[in-house]
Amino acid sequence: MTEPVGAPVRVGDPEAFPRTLRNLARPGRRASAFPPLDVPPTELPSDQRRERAAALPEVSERDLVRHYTRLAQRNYGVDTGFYPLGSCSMKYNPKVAETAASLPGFQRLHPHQPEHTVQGVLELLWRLERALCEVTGMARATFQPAAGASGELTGLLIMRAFHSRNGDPRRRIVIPDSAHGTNPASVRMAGYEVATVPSDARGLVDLSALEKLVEEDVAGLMITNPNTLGLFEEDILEIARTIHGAGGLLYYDGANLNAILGRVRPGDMGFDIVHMNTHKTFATPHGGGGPGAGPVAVAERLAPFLPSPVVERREDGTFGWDRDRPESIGRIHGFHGNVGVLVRAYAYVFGNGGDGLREVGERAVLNARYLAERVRSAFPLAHPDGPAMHEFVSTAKPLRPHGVRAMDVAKRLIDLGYYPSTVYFPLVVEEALMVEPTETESKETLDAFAEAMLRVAREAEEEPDLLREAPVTTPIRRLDEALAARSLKICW
Amino acid sequence: MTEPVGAPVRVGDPEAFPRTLRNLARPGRRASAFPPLDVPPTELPSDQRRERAAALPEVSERDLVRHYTRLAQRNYGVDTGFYPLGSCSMKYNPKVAETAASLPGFQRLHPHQPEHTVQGVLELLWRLERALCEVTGMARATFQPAAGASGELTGLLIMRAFHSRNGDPRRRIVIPDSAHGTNPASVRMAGYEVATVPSDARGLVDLSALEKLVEEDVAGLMITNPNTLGLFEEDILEIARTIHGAGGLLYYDGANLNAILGRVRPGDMGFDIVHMNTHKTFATPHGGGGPGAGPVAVAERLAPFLPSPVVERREDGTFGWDRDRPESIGRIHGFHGNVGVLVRAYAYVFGNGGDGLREVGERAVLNARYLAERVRSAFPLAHPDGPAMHEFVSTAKPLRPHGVRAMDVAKRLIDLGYYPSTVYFPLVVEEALMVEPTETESKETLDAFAEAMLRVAREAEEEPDLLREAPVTTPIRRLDEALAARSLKICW
Amino acid sequence: MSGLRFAPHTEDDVRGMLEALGLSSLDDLYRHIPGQVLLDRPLNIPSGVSEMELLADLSDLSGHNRHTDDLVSFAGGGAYDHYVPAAVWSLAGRSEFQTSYTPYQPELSQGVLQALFEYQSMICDLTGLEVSNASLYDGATAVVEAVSLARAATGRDRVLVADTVDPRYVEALRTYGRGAGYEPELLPSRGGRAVVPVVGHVACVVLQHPNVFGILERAREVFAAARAAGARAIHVFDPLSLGVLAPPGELDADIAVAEGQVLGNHLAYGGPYLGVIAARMQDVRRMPGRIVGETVDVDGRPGYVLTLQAREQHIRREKATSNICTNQTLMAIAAAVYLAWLGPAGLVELGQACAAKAAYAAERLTAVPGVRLAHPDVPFFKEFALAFDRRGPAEVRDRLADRGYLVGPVFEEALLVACTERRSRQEIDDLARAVGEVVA
Amino acid sequence: MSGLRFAPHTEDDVRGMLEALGLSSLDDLYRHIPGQVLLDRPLNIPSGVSEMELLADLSDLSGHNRHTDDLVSFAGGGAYDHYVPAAVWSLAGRSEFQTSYTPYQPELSQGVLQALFEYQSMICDLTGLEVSNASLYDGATAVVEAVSLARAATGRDRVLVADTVDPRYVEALRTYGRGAGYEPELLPSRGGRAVVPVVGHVACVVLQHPNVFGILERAREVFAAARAAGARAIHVFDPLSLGVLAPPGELDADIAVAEGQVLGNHLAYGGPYLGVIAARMQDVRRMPGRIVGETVDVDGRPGYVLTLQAREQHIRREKATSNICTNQTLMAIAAAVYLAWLGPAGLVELGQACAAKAAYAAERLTAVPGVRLAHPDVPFFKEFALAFDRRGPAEVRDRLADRGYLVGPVFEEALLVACTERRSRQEIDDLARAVGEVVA
Ligand SMILES: Cc1ncc(COP(=O)(O)O)c(C=O)c1O
Ligand SMILES: Cc1ncc(COP(=O)(O)O)c(C=O)c1O
Repeated sequence: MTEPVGAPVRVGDPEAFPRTLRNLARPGRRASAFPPLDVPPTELPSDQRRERAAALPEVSERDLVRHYTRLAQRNYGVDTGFYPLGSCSMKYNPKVAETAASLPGFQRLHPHQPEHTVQGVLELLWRLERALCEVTGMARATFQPAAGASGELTGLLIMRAFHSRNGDPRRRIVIPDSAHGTNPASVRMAGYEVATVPSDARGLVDLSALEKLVEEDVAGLMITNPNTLGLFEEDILEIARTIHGAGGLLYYDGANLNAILGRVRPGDMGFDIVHMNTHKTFATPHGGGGPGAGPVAVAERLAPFLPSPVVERREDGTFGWDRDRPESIGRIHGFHGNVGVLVRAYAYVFGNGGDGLREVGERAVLNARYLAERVRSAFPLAHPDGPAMHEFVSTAKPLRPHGVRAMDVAKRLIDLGYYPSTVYFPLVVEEALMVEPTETESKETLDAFAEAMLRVAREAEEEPDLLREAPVTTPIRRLDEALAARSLKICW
Repeated sequence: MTEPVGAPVRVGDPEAFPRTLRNLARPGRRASAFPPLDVPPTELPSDQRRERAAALPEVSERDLVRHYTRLAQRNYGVDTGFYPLGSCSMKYNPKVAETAASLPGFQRLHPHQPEHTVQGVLELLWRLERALCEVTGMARATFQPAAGASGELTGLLIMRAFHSRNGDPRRRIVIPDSAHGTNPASVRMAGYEVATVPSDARGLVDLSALEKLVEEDVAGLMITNPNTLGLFEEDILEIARTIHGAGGLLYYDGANLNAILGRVRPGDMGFDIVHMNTHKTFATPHGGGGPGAGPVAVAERLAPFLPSPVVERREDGTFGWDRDRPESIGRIHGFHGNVGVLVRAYAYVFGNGGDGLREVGERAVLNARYLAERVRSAFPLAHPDGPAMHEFVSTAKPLRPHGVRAMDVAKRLIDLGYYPSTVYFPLVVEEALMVEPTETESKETLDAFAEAMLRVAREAEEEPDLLREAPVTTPIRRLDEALAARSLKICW
Repeated sequence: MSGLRFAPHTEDDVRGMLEALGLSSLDDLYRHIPGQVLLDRPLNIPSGVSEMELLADLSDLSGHNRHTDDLVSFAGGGAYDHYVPAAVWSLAGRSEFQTSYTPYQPELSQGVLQALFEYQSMICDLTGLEVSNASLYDGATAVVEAVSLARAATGRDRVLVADTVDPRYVEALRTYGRGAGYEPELLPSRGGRAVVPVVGHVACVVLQHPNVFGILERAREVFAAARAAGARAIHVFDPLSLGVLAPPGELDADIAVAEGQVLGNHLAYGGPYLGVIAARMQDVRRMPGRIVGETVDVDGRPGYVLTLQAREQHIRREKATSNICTNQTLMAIAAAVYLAWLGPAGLVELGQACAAKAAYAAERLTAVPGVRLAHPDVPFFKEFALAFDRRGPAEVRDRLADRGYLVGPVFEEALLVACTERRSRQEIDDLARAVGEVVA
Repeated sequence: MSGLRFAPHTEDDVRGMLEALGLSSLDDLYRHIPGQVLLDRPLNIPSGVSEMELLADLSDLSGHNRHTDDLVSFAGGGAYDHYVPAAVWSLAGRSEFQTSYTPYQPELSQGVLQALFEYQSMICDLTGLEVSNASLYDGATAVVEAVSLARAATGRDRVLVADTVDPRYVEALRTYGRGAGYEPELLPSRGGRAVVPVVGHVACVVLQHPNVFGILERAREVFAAARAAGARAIHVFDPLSLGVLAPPGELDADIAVAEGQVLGNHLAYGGPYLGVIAARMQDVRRMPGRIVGETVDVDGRPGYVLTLQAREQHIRREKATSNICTNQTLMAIAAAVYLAWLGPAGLVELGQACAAKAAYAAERLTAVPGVRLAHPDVPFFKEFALAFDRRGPAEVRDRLADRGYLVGPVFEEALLVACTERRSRQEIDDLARAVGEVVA
């Protein structure tokens, strides 16, 4: 028997979901307490004072605790179950990393502290930079970008700075049609135009099309490898030659780095700039949407353009910030990036070690390829010939005749107890189901999930309503997104 | 609409409840890792070695995390909702106390550390002892007892030591028929016999019966006040005179201390020995069954008999353990008691302060009396004339004609989203429902719970099966306790 | 096994799975990859260590930092040592929140979605504006996003920024402006406050109030001038000033942005923080990032979803209002818990305490010979700038650190000093004494 | 408001509720209580403080302790500085476990009940015995309960205890024995090991193995002698020795008890820990405390309940097997997480590491002139006792503490030294150097 995901609604219970804090509030109730003022009070200028108190909810600490405890229980995370969300590498997040990040010596440092009072964190960042450069085959890195998209923009601004220093500004960035949405968006924010290169029958960059696209005004190429179809761009050296030949640079979107850890390094494939998503590859928790961290590593010749400052190790063995970087693109983050997240990434990288990271990649690929094999009969692979790397893209097209869409498959998987795969991405695949199991899932979990997917495919034929009406086991069912946009209630 | 309490079963999910860790295990899987041995290995004598490895489950860290996360979600706590479990004072447990207890300076002290390396915790215990003595009107206290029952035994052994020092051993301890089970059990373990004094029509100790019981061989009286019916023993001074007159001592079972904080002190009522349940009165979390702490405070004349050692403040202002206590009953705990729990109690006592503790008591009584008023029409009070203190005892007897028992009322309350009250205790009340809301619940919560109880009473008449078949909203329903005892599966 | 391993595969598992794939070794998984790009050596990173060793290493590193429970922090400049209540992270840190992804499947994500809806609502309560999003990266990127929103909304290019705005924000505008095609123009100040500008054909005027020196600007006048000229008035604010200072809404700002660190987030050497942004309904379709809306499910039950997604990169691609995808959701949840913990009364008390302690500190410190306010006779909130007769501000800062006090940063030859509710009269008096020794 | 307040009542709430009760003030709630017992003054306890001030006070107090991340701990005597993995308390500490009561309503308590069932099961796996309970207070009370179980089971009074059992346990037996009516009789030892006794008409023989000196006893012989005489053989064991040492079940013990602190619980200056007890099926109905059993619900679904409650105080009152009610459930849950984290292989590696490091330490320390083993030529596990020619053991212990090393306790003129897996060769070598200085 199947039961709802998430904590219960309680009839007759004043705290029953979906009560907001506003509903729970009562005038005069409060949680906070402060010491009596131990200095004389001040008067701020009357014309500067707030007239009406902010309408924040008035609740007790117990209200807060129950409210958020229940909200948390209505949320599915990796700690709850299998989370095969393609392109997101939702692997297990080690608890030891949380312990590390909560050490007062990391958690309670002011970003403006004098360098001699923060030698430990500077050394941590310096060691982490070395390790990430080794993983990617790059020379130097910045930690300022707070996430992958920020890393993309950083990399593109570095390209721009590089080209204008060489006195030949360029206009366009080539991206595959299978690219993630942040790629074109970042291209635009960097002041470039998008030139889209199509995928060929293999699901890989169409080389001849690429040749045609590449002229003087191409600043560079931005790509993931394995690409968003989970396939390795086997012509990558060719591609690199073409772009470099035309004076362009290669940007590696690191979202799929997990697949090649310790086996292939972007630098060895000819990439000049790489971003990493620590919240994917290096198991830092994604927090329901963030925080992440998007360190950007570059080849030697691009190092001068990195955001300023960068960490350096001085002759005397002490660590500091190098701010003397005339060619730097400047500042991408208000301070030094998401340091608390980077501490977790350090724990992951050095806990696993070089040998462990290689195993991570191997097992991520093994899991994805095994699972693809188990479900392809019901959900054909978008590109059957290319061996899947860390994830695979299937299509739900065969279910169309039964009036069932990929989204219906996803919702039915919820009733069977799973967080669904990514759907409708990449856009180049009709009815796409993008499945990334990650290396931290066991064979039993994969087998059971495969059974569930096959079951859903059968149900689509025999009882399509089971899919169309799913989910039925969750505290709330399918939501009216059109209404949300129309009536637009975004504040209580 | 009502939904189940607890996290979902996931069909097709290999981790679906109630899988045990044993079911999840796979040979060769593990979570632990240790550094390579940096010293020469040793051989233990062959006749001492273990032959077969322990059959512990072999699981990954991710298995552990998902397993216990799901188990936790299937458990209802104060952080989940209202928990009016009579006699247990299930109030909100402040989060700041958790922060305090996890400070390395408290969490990581070895019990055998030299005194000069633990001055901070010794001072904390010393201050807490002073505060608890002020709350109870006593002179000195011990922190060794790990819970209330242990405090009871400690107090009774102190009585025994006191009487034998005076060369008149005594045989019996008087306890009311409404006493909690630990009282008679402790009496037996202390080598005394139980003499039960009945409650009179008021629900209070029957004075005349008490007079008769009290002869030379009465070592003392053990009682809660307010008693387990939630009523204040108004003749307490009379009772004290009687017992003391007969050469006996008075023991105060502190389970109900919450009712009188800052208003009445056991010492002022004539009690000689008091235990406190920090996990009730002082909001230390009960942990699903424990840990607790049961500090015992005594009047001056009994101080010499306290377990050894006790904390002392030396002339030079330093703190230490006084081990030179020839008349001490000895050792009740392996070390110094549940210090980690006492740190939380300290945070509660000094965070609320003297003024705050008084408010705690007032609001606890206010809440109980208000709720009693709201439900008495459907669930008559066992003793309508005595004003309820921090809790009240109603009876479900009126529902008997509908074939409904107190337990059915409790189970139906679960379907309505609440943890039920205590049932069938105290034993002297038929179909007892013992309700203790505590001071941390809001008027809205009490009103909603009252509505729920009245609804259950109506349902008992109109649809008694709703009660008899309850709960229907939980992941599992009523369990076969007879089968559990018969087939006795207590290990996988 | 000596290193951390989170892949649960037993040797049998690996063998069995390879067999099912008709492969004989893990190397075969990479067989189709051109040999020239395959790494022919192990990574040059030490091999893995146990949790025990790892934490020993990290404790050692953290031990080489002096943190704000050890140094007494009067440091400011955009991040502040406010008290973080225990409840905040015991709730925001719950693993169901922490280990979930962006709520793409709302049925399994109502917890995060509702928490974000309430965050947005409290930001509106706080600022007196109508629209908030689910967070941006931090204060600097929030300023940048506000400016690009203004440029899109007005169709104008030029960006006017008061020179009393935190220099880090100006730097960020320069950096992002290079891509977007603008160069921020600085609006001059006198005596530590921006002059009320004559606004031309600009997209926006960016004013920080209280400004980088902690000084209260003539915000009403500046914003009025901006709006009169058809530009967006952008208010860079301190969330914890809004118990005592008029909020952006009352000051007639169009867009309000802030560094959200002060809302229950730890200092963490600069991040993770969160970028707060609020605006008027007029700009809702130009907002960057995630926005959560309330709706109903097929059974009519209320619930929450990501809404107005047509603004976003995954739908709009190069035409998106921003490239942001991963944001700072968990920090926004913590901010919501913190704001609800404060409540309206707490927000006022907190603001009064900061202001009073800062005023007292300014008085005590300027009583030290050779120490003056860099900008006398202008009102400030919780932070102020000191100038010294005989010593450089950087030297003073470093020598105070050795005496156990954090101050700074240094800006325009002045030393910033900030007071939060955590600072006691005693600590302020002690700081004054230490400053006396240092400047003597 | 300046002190912590967790009662949510607004003034209106209080007024309204009093009205509903027909009362005019809170004092009226106590009107029926005799005036002589009413406290006519405020409690003489400082008035409440804010969370900020409270934590400052507590941090200050904790700062006056030197903890085991600061001192290197070789301390033993029943509590040990083993490594506590991060996962243990991030799971056992979940608030749904922590803030629940004893699982009286199983439908709402399956989490705690299953966790306890699994704890019991792992204790059986570990000890090789058939029955465990849901925990007792600690090691000392576990020894006491084992003895009273043995007395009830055999109907005999006398209690024989090896004099190599931890003196704290013997003290506890003396204390509880006064109530129960027995006086523990000590079994002599030679060279640090109990002599194999000629057992008379006694209820039990209590043997700690490894004993208080860390020495391996002749457990098989002692237990055989006890059982031959119809007494219960009680084995006081170290849970973390059972990866490498024969478990109670293999040694033919009837009852096994232990201090469970080492199973993932923090040192916390002596508590909260947990008492582990395991026995054979013959004694299941005499076990003290809670026991969880598996059963099915009305729909046939498997679930867990408290079982054999007829043993317990709330049913049996004075005839109960023990007075225990609140136990150490949360510590038992942590112990279960820890044991599953270890797994069979980890348990072995851990035991081997402790034994090897102790052996190495003994070698290094006895190489210091004036330092010898108190009991030469007997095998030990992770702990051993040192004797000194020129100094008293207490003096050595205190002077080592000042040098940053925790050792001890002192017992019978000897100084105990213990090694856990956390101690490195380097730390052991440094300790030897420090001891050299101290005894010089
Ligand atoms: C392929 C790809 N590129 C870029 C991104 C953007 O990364 P972030 O969300 O960290 O900004 C993602 C995130 O899902 C992605 O999958
Ligand atoms: C009245 C009374 N006395 C004693 C006890 C026993 O206290 P503990 O469970 O802390 O041993 C309880 C616990 O419920 C109780 O309610």
